[in-house]
Amino acid sequence: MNRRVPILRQGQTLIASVKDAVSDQEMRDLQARLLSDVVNTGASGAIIYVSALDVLDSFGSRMLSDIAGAIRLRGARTVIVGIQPEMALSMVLLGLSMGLVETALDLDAGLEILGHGVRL
Amino acid sequence: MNRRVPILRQGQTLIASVKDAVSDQEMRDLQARLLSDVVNTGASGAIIYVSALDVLDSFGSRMLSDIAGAIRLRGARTVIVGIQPEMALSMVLLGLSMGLVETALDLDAGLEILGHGVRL
Amino acid sequence: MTSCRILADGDVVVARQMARKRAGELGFSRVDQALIATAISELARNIVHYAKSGHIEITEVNRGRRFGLQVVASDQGPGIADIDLAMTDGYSTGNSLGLGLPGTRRLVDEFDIESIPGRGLTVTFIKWKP
Amino acid sequence: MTSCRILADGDVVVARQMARKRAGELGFSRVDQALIATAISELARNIVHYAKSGHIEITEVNRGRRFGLQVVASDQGPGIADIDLAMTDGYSTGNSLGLGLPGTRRLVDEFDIESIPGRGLTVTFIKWKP
Ligand SMILES: Nc1ncnc2c1ncn2[C@@H]1O[C@H](COP(=O)(O)OP(=O)(O)O)[C@@H](O)[C@H]1O
Ligand SMILES: Nc1ncnc2c1ncn2[C@@H]1O[C@H](COP(=O)(O)OP(=O)(O)O)[C@@H](O)[C@H]1O
Repeated sequence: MNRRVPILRQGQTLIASVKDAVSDQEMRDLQARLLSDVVNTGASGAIIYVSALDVLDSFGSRMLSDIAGAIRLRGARTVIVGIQPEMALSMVLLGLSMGLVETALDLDAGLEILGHGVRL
Repeated sequence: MNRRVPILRQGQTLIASVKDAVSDQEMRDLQARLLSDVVNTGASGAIIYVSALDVLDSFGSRMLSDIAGAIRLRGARTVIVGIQPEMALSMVLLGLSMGLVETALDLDAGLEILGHGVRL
Repeated sequence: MTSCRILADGDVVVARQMARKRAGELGFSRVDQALIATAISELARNIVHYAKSGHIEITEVNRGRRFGLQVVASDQGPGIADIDLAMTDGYSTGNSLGLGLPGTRRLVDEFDIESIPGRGLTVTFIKWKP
Repeated sequence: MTSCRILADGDVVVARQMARKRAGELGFSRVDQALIATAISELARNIVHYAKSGHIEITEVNRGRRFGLQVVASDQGPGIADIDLAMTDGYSTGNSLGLGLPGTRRLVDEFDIESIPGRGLTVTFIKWKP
């Protein structure tokens, strides 16, 4: 079982759509590919879409922060999109936060943060 | 409008039950009273029950952390009980976490953390 | 349109409860009601802290097939000279967390902030019904 | 009783999905399903990291009028000498956050951890149906 998380491109933004259940190895694989795609395409932003993810535990949120940190070092920005209320509750109970990582409720808001969408 | 948050005592634990909507001033008042009650009663723990709270914003969570920090300095422990999923989502989106403050889903679990309940 | 004067602490609570009630009546989910109330709480508190007084206005909006709730938080306080800086996570001229403005933007669907320094601040947000 | 062998990365996912499905069938809320799945994810990952292999067992339990789901995560790995230390937020002998064990306790209703150092670790938790 090693399904790769698909990474799409929309203009200057890469969008990784995480499926329901992702193993730690698949998360690490996503990290490596998203980072190299940012470098190769010169994308200015990345969105990691997690709304279908089944669980966001201590490893998962750590990975998301790490990915965002690595992408920042390449001069691009990351937005975590679609955190569900029950995921947020697990995160708060586990003692986790997205800290300095940008979040958005949905794809439109995520794209707007990265400077694509239409403003009000 | 200045309704005081009631503080009950159960054994060595003080339980503050925050009602639906609490103003900043009422939060500060809770901080002062809970702290002095911990000192006066020699309680070993405090539970702040927030499940009825309408909003947990940046001021509110900062206050909860501050209260827990002040109580810790008096040698007692604090557990924040009853964070709702939608509150947790606001917290995560705002970039907040309970960090080092202990949390529990319900009163039983909160009491157990403070060493009262029955263990499995 | 519903409008709420913001002068003191207690008004922050009144405004967010009013908005939550309206959002509930309009059929917004519990989660969306909470996010709207939290966003208003942040903006109304800023009015009390930084501008002394102001208003929160709540209106229903339609755009194409979409229906939503629009909230305008306005004041005639000192305003903000550097909006980009104020929108940065952790930036605060008060002794607080500096997450109110950038955080509020993340709670809502559309967000706009405009200021004439010395003349006041207006923050507008929309939450669309899914 | 459902049991799931934990040997590798992928088994962590299988175990948490199995538990979530069972919890759903038993009528646990979406939120509780997520909390149960997250707790299992933390415990199963610890088995892979620290003990190489182990089991996750899921059973239904009744106590008085209450009905719940009990999860036992067990392994024959090195175990833990100082349980109190391992249950401290932030303590990790791996290069990770050290929130798995103390965090898991906060996700569930009842939590028990037992170890014979050198012989393995058993973590048991119960989530009651409200
Ligand atoms: N209504 C306002 N009028 C003037 N300045 C404001 C107003 N709201 C926010 N600001 C300025 O923007 C900064 C950032 O606000 P915010 O992100 O809400 O964080 P905080 O309120 O914790 O400082 C404030 O510290 C203040 O300098
Ligand atoms: N199944 C296990 N077998 C042996 N030691 C364990 C096991 N699970 C946890 N531990 C020990 O307890 C510590 C704390 O675990 P945990 O709170 O889950 O944090 P983390 O996994 O991030 O280190 C681990 O670093 C490890 O030393």
